[in-house]
Amino acid sequence: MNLIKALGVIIVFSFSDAAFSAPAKMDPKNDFAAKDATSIAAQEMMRNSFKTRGQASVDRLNQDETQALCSQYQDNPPKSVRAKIEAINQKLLKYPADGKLLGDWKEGEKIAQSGIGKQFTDNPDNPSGGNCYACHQLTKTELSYGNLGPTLYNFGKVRGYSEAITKYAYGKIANSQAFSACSNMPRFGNAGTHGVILTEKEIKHLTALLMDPASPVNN
Amino acid sequence: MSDPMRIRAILNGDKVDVRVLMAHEMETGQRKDAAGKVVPAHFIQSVTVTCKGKTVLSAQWGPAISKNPTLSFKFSGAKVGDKVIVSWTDNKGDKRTDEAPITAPS
Amino acid sequence: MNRREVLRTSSGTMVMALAASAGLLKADAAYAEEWNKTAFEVKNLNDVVKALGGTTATESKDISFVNAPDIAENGAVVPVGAASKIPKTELIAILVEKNPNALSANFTIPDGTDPIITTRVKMGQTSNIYALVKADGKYFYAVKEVKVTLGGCGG
Amino acid sequence: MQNAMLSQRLLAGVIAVFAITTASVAAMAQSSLTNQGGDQTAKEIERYRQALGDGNPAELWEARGEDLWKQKRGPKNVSLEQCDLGLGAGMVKGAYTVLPKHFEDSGKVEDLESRLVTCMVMLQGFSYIEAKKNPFGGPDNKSSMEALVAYIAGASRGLKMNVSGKQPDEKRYYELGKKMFFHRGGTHDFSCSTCHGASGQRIRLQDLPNLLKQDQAQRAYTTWPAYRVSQGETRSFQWRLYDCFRQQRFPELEFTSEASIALTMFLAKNANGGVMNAPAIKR
Repeated sequence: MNLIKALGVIIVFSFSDAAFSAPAKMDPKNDFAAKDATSIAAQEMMRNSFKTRGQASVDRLNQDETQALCSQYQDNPPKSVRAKIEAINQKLLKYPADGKLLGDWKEGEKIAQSGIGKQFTDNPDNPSGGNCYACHQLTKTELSYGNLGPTLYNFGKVRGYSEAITKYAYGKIANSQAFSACSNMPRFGNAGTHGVILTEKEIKHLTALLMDPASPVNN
Repeated sequence: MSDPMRIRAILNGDKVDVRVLMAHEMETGQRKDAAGKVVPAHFIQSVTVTCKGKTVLSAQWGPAISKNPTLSFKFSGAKVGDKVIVSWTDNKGDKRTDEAPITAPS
Repeated sequence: MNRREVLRTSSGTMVMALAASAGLLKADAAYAEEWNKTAFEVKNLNDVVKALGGTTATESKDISFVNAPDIAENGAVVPVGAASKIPKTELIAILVEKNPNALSANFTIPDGTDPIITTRVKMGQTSNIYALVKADGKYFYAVKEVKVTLGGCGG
Repeated sequence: MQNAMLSQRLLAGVIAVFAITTASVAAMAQSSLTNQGGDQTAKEIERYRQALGDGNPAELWEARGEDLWKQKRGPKNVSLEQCDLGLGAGMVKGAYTVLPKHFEDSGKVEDLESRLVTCMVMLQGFSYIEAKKNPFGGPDNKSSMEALVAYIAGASRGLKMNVSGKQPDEKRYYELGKKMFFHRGGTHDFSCSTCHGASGQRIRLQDLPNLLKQDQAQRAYTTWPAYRVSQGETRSFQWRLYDCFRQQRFPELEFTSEASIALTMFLAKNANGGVMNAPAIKR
C-alpha cells in the first residue's frame, strides 16, 4: 500500500523533472542488489534522483556482489558472509605478471598525496590519485593525515622488508576486501565493476612507498 | 551592485570596538575559470573608516585579503549614537559606503 | 611609485582620480593616499619597507600576533591580527612571505586608534608571515610561521 | 532498535581497531608516539576554528535572503511572505526545525529548498525550471536559493530540531534515506557510512561526525547551512549532500530530488533535539 503510494510520488517527481533533464537510465542488470521492498524502492528512488555527469554515469549506482552484501549488512556482515566476500575478492586480486612488486617511492608519495580522480568534476584523461593521506598517516612530515585507516608510518621497518609483507602490501592496495570484508578502503586495482582506480605500475609505486627502506615512510 | 557591509560598533568602556564584514570577490588575478582563462584581478584597494569627520582607520589592501573580507579594530573618542562610516574602493573603481551607529554593549 | 602608474590600473580609477585632482570631487581620505602599487608588487619584507619609504626593519618583541594560528585548515582564509606596543605606532602591515606578492594589507593608525588590527588573508602555501610596524618613522617587524594544510576527500 | 544497531556498530569498530593494531606491538608503540604530534595539530586546528568564529560572512547571505523573502518577484509579482514553510503561512522563525515535512498542498515530503521551489511556483508563478535554475552560487554568480536558505535557517538559531516523521510518507522517506546511507557503489565502494558511520574518524584533519550517533548527528546537522571558507560561499544542506556524493564518486545528485530529501529526512530526524546554530562557518 505504502509502496504503491510511494511509486506514485516517484512518477510525479520524475515527470516534473522530465523537462529538466532526461530521466536517468541504469543498467537493468543489477542482480546483486537487495530484493526486499524498501531496498527496491530505494534503488528506484536513487535511479530517479541521480544523473550522469562527465565520467560518473548513473550505472555507478549499480552494485557488484561485494558492494551489495556490504550495504545489506551495513558494513558488518556475519562470519560466513565475510568469508564469502573475501573469497570473491581473492579471486579478483591479480599480482603483476612480471613478479616485480616495487616501483619508485617518490612517485608513490605523489600518488598518496593526490585526491583527484573519478569525480564528475575531474578530467578523465588525468591519472587518479590514491589519496592515502586522507585516511592514513604515512610520513613524519605530513601533518594533515586522516585516521580512517591505521597509521602506516614505519610500515616496512616494523614488519620487516620481507617478500611476504611486500606481497601483502601490494595485495591490500589492489584489493583490500580480499583481506578484510567491507573495509572502508577502495579496491584500487579491482574497483568492482566500475574499472580500476590505479594501474599496476601505480600500485607498485605505492608499495615502494611502504616497503622501500629509503622511503620517508620508514625514516 | 555590491551587497551592503555589515558594521558593528560597540562602545566598551571608553573604546569603540569596530567589526566590519564586506561583500567582495577579492579575485586574485591568478585563478583560472572552467575554460582555463585567467580571471582578472578584482579586489578592494582602499578602506577608510571615519567617525564625526575624523579618519579612525585607513588601509590599503592587495588581492591576498580573503574573499568577503573582515576587519576589526578599536578607537576612542566617540559615544553611543555617533556614526561609524566605512568606505571602500576597488581596483575597478567600484565604491561602497555604509554606516552604523555606535551602540552600547548588549 | 608614481601617480601615472596608479592611474593606469583601471579607467574607473583614473576618472575618479582625475576628477579628484581637478577638484571636481571632494577627495576623501582613500584618495588622499594613493594605492601604493609598488609596495604590493614586490616579493619580500625589505623591498616592502623600501616601497613604503623606509630603509630597513629590525625585529621587535613589542609586536605580537593576535588570533594568527600556527596551522590553518584552509589557506583561503587565515585569520591574522597584529598588535604593537611600540610608542607612536603609525602603521601596521601584514606580509606573507611565499605569496606571489608579499604585502597583503597596510593599515594607517591615527591618534586615538589602538595599534591593534585583525583581518583575514589568503596563503598559497605554508609560509612565514610578518607583522611590519612603522613607529616614529622607524620600521620594526615580528615573524611567525603558519602551516597551511591540505584537506578533503577529493582534493 | 536504533540503539541495538549502534552498539553493534560500535563493537564492530572496536574489533576493527584491535585487528589493525595486532599487526605488531612495535606499530602500536609507534602510533601512540605519533599521536602526541597529532594532538598538538588538533589543538592548533581548534584555535584556527575559534579564530574563524570571530566573523561569519554568512551574515551577508542572511541579509540578502531576508530582502529576497520580502521582495515582490516572479510573474505574479508577490513576495514569499505568504509561503508556508511548515508552521503556517509567513512563519519563518523555527521553520527550519520541522523540515523535512509532508505538505498537503503539494502532496510531497519537502525539505527547505524544495519547499521554497514549491512556493516560488505556487505563489510567485515561476516555472519549476526557473525556480530550480541556480541552486548553488559561485564566483560572480549569486544564488537566491542559498541566500533564502541562510535567512530562514538563521531564523531558527537557538531552537531545537523537531522533525515529526510520523506521517506515512515521512516514515517511508526516513527508511529510504537510511537505506541510501548504507548504499555502496561507484569506483571507490563508498557509501555515506564509509565516512560517517563510526566515531572519532577524520579525513586529513577534518573530523567526520558519526551520523548514526545522536549527539554527533545533532552537532553536524545544526551547523548547516554554513559558510565554507574554502569556497567563499554560504552552502545549503542540499549542497552538502550534492558535494558529498560528488566526492563519493557517485553520479550527480539532482537538486531537490526525491533521494536528496529522503536522505535529509533521515539525517534531520536523527538530529532531533539538537539546537540550531546555523549558518555556521567551516573550513
